[in-house]
Amino acid sequence: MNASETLFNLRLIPLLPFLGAAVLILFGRRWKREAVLTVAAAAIGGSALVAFDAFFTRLPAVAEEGGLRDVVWTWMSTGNLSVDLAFRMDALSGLLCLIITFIGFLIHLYSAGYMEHDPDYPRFFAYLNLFCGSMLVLVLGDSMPVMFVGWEGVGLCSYLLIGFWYHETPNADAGKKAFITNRIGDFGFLIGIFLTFQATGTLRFSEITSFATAGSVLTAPAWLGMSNAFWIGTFLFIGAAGKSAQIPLYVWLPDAMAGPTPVSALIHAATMVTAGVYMVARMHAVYVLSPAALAIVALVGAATALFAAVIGFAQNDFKKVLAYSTVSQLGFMFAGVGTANFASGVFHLYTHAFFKAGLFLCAGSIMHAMSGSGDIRKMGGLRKLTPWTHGVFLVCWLAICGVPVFSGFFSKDAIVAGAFATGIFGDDLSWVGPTVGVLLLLAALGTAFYMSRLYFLVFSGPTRADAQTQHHIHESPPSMVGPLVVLAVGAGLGGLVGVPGGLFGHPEWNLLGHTLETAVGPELDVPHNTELLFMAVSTVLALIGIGLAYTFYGGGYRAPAQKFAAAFPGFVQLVRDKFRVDELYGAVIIRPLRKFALALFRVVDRVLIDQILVGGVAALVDVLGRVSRAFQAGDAQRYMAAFAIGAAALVFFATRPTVPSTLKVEVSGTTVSVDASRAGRASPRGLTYAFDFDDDGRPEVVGLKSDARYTYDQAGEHTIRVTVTDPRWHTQSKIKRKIDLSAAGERK
Amino acid sequence: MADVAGTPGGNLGGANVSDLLAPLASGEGVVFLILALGVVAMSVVCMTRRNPVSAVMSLVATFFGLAGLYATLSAHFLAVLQVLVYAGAIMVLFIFVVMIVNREESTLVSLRGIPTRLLGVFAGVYMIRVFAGIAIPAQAPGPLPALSDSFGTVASVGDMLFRQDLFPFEAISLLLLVAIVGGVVVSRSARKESDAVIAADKRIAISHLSSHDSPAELSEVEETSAAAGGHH
Amino acid sequence: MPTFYYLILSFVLFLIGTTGVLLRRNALVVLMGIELQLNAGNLAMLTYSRALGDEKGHVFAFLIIALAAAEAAVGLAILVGLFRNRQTINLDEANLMKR
Amino acid sequence: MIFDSSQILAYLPMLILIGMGCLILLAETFATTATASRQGLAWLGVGGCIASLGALLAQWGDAGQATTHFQGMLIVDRMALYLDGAFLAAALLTLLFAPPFLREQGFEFGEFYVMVLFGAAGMMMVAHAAHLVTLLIGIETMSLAAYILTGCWRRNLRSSEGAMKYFLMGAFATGFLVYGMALVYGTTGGELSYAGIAGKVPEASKNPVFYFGEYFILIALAFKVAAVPFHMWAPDAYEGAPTPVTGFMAAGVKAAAFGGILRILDTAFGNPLLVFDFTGWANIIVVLAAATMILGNLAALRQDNIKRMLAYSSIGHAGYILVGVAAMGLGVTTAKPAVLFYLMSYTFTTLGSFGVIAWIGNRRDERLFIDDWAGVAQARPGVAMAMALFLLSLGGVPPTGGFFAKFFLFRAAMESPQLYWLVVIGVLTSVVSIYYYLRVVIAMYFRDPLRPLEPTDAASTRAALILTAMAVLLLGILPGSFIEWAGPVIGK
Repeated sequence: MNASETLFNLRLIPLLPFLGAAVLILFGRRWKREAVLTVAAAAIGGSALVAFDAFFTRLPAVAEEGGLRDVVWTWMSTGNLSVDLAFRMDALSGLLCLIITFIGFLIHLYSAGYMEHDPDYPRFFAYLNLFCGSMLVLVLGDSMPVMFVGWEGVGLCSYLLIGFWYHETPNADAGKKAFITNRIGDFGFLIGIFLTFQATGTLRFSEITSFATAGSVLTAPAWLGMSNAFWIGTFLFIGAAGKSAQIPLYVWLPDAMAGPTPVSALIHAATMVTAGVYMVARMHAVYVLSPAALAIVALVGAATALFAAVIGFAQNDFKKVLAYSTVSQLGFMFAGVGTANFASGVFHLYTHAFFKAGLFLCAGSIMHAMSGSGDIRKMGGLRKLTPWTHGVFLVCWLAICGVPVFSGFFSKDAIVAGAFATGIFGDDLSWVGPTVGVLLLLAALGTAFYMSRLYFLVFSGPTRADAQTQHHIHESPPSMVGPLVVLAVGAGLGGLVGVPGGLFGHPEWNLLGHTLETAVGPELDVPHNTELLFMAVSTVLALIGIGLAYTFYGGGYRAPAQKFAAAFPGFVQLVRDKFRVDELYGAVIIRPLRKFALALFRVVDRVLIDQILVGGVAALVDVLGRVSRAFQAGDAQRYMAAFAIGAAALVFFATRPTVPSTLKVEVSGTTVSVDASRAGRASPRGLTYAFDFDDDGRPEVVGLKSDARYTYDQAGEHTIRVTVTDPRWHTQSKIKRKIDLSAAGERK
Repeated sequence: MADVAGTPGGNLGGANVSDLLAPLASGEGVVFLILALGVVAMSVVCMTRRNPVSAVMSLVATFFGLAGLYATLSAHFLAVLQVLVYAGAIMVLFIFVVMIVNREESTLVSLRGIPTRLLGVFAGVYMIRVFAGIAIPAQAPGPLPALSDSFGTVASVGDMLFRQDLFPFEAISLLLLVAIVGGVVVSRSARKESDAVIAADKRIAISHLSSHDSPAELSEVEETSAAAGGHH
Repeated sequence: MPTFYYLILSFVLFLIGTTGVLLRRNALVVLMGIELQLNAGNLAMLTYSRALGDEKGHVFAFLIIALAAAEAAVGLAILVGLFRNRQTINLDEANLMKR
Repeated sequence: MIFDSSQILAYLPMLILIGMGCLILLAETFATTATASRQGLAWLGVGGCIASLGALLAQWGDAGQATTHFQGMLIVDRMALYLDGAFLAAALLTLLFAPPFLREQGFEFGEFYVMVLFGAAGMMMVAHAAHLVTLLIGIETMSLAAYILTGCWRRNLRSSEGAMKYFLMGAFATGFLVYGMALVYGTTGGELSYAGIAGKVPEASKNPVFYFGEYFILIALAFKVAAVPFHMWAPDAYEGAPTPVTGFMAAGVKAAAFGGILRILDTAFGNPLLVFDFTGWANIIVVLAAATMILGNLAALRQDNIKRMLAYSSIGHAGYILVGVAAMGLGVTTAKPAVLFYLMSYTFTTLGSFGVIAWIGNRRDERLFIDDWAGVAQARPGVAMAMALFLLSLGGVPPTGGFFAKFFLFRAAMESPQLYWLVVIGVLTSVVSIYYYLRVVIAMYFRDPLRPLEPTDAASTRAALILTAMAVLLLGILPGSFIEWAGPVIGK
């Protein structure tokens, strides 16, 4: 697997943005804006050039042998653990590199216009560069520790950028929330790393992959009857769920929209949040060994996809809708990788990066036009006023809805069809695949609906903005529109690299799947009929969703009613009926759904995160504080008393002979044999055991042996008491157990 | 191993009490009994005096008793040292401090947090119970090993001290040096410090003025110098 | 004389010292309690030394006496410093810092 | 021969410190009250530390094989020298951080530096001790110096109160230590050296009194590292002490005490008879570690005073290190270097953070509350970045020394299945700890200053900050060499 590795200066890819960040932090404050932008864009652009060069000219030759590898230095080497600070580019990490550098570059350009009037311009670009560098380390890392460094780095940058406008307290709070939730995920990730090392003895991805074969230690049962692979996969997924905002750790992402919009586009839509998906794909060899772990990934992903889509119905803030949409789309990706259909998950990651970055940048452009407000109830009619933005949004909207030929269609279809066709779950868990598929179909319908609602409310009909805002509405400057157009092209046509070629008898048409095969295994084989069926079903669902949304929101709120009323007075009644349907819909579907979503939101966000995790810790601290206050009262003598009590407790517990928590009793007829040794170990200290079988206070068997046998005269309930004495300390422990002989006899 | 308390088989409950108490009837035993009772009584007195001077005096008595006990253990050199260093030197130090801070307490024991502190005492009582349980042998132990004539004399202990244990002997001088220097540092009056504080305040005022001596902050300088002028 | 008498005596002394340390208000007396604890250790050391016929214990006891002197000097100095600041050596009044 | 020059040479680093301390004592009598003259005394101390460090490095190559000196009183091996390095770093940085602080607060005098040097010498004695007597004297020397340093800020009420509490608690613990040593001496048939004790353990362990002695020694050492429930002194002493001293105590005293624990448990009480079973110290350490990690970190969450917060956090760190000690007891060979690496990284990080705390305040305004740190990043980005680095390192975020310290430690502990749950507690509590460290970072970066910053600025502080920050980063970027130096005990 890693026999012949080709060296290539991969280190340049993350290094350039880091250098850019360092330069900007050190000198940026004194520079002009143009200079700052030049340095920042040159850093990420140079990195993009290196990445493209490596991916297209050098990688194909060595893709089969594990890709390009660049060892910077031996990072740490202790005993049996040796970790290099090394980077690796194979098809998977290469693809991610391209996405990060390319979209990162576009967003740098876009930000030049967006952040034009911000006083902290250099700091913003420094952070942005820092983020790109960290993300590239995450993706290119050759081993889990290196990946973890990037993982923490992007978390830090995300946190810094969410709180960028720290003068507003909610923003700082959002930053804090993001960090706490992410730490919970990191905890899982770290445990996962430890377990991996425990089981495989290595932390390099290539070695883990070659180690992970059927029958290795990884498939051996480890704990609670589940295999090592299961625990590794589960803990790593906790990490992935934190970073990629899955249930129940999704709560930070919508709040993270407090940061500047280009940040939302780059970090909280296109790149960082997909790190979890990338990690699962990276560890695919371990995951396929444990269908149960995959099932968890897939089910959580599908549930998140549907749940977040439902929440999306009820949001009125432009960026909030997009945020929940991101959560939902990430759920799709996890469902993809969770059904062992790794290529499709990565494919969706790729298409999503384009259309979601596009959508967010459109949001930024529109909020720019709307004097900073993101309330979609006050928008409408922007199609004419911001034509370029509208065009881009249209393409991205069709892509995310899954309308054929647009990129989202292919990737979403690959995931849904794969969920129904996958065979990874075997007989025991065979229900998982179809369940995931159905959830995803519903989620796709929901996606089409809420995205169309967003589209119609923002762009169609007359504008609902007040006069003053309306006066200011204008198209964004070319520096912002340019990147938008590029993204729109990607969102529109990007899906073509992943056409399910097998369908047309040309498997080689699926460029992406073909390329990824060397990194994440072959594409899932979906029967043609299934493929076609779900293509049709998805298309129909997308159209239904769009249609429904048009009925309710086309041209703004209740627009159909007004139009129909003016043109055809005879239809007023019917229109009124329509109106009532709308109301009915509101009462029967939207309100309960919204209530449900709110309730779920409350349960998860308020109860689970705020109450249990944050509040629970606070409560625990409080209780502990109350206990410790009795001692920690500023009074030296109470400290010393605590010292003495601690010493006595130590003596007490260390001199007490230990007994098992429950006596081991074996019954045959009326004869019982009792074992009072702890965990089957005989004590080395010569303890004496006194067994009192008939509860009369006089032991029947006394001796140094920890087990005894006794035959009762009659059946019935008996109490066995065992007294263990340590002859040297004169300390005793007692244990008793009731047994019911008659019942045992009958059962026999 | 010779008579080392706590040999296996020791038993608090099942020991033959008369056997264990027998040695106390000997002449040696009477001496021990007197000294032990004296030490315990004096130490209890020391811990219960309200007047610190009488507490120190009873502590001196305790140390004398201990010196006697050391002598019965053939530790003659240490017995002398105990009197010299403890009763002579350390106690004088205590008396000095009593003179400085002479305060008779109105209450012996403060009631703040008393449950916790009593619990601490009970923890101590518990430990002594466990300890007694393991330290008292089951039957009267055999005689102690015979000792050479020089055991515990200045000559033989001194020989050990300067040959075998030279390093700790030197190291303890470092410890004493730390104590001497530290004692001076912590307890000397703060007047020198107050002078230093006044000097530092002046320094700060000057540097404050000079640091603001730039055209950009002219108004502030004027303000400061006005304030400074006001003081003079 | 059997040595366990001495040992028990030493532990009783240790306990008396501990009790004084934990209960008394006056820091000076608390310091004396600590001296008692150290002496209890010394007594145990010399007892064992006698029982074993080994003189290392004597050297150890010698060093502990020196150590006790050093500790007393520093402790009393700190006490005087506290008194200068607060005009009191009652431990229950020295509780500026808590939580 | 009782001793010869080679034995003296082996302890040259310690002797240089003591000699330089005496020299400063002498020089002090000639020094005037002028700033330059006072500063000169501090530079003498710095020079002593550097000379000592040189002597240490010269010795490094020969120390691959452990040698004992002075009739088994002291030992020279890689572990001891590694820890010596940490103590020297602690003393050196304290001598750089302290003078501006002392000058600002008006108690700059030469004895302060003498105490730092003697304290460091005492720490070295603990790290080198192979005999109960040297352990006792070393611990006392270092502790007396620490009590004095805590109480030397005489105008400050908290300082004298902290010193009083620290001293009383410490003396109380010394009572236990002495008593425990006496019991061990008696039950092993007159053995005081670690090797001798280890030889007698099979016989002595039949005698329960021996366990009493062992536990008492263990308790006293647990007190020195501030393990729960023997930790109560730490918050008050740390809060009361002059800030640079707090760093010195939190880093140096703790590292020395852990050095003592490691050696005594590994050699004197290393027999499996004493480690395992329910009377074994491994169980005790495990319980102490769990309690210490949980209580230290949770209590830190409640603190608003940054010194007190870091005091509790330092208790929490003692808990992590105890996990490593337990792992060593359970036979994990990589545990000891992991602990040493942790101590090294912790020394730099702690000194750095307390150095910044000493830097930020002045005589009128100590700025010890977290709100006081608002907006530091705007006024002084460099220092804010250094502080953020230290705090992130304390929290174990890569790429800092703190991350690898935790990583190595937990990885070593994971080699023993009995310690899995302890590692889980460790990781969870370090997740919790991030929260309170970040409170400071948030204040520095995301809030507007409440009042202008007037730090106690000096060239020596800045130099020390740069040194410390570089060390913390270096430990994070090149942890390999540092852990390789931690001794030949690394499992191959």
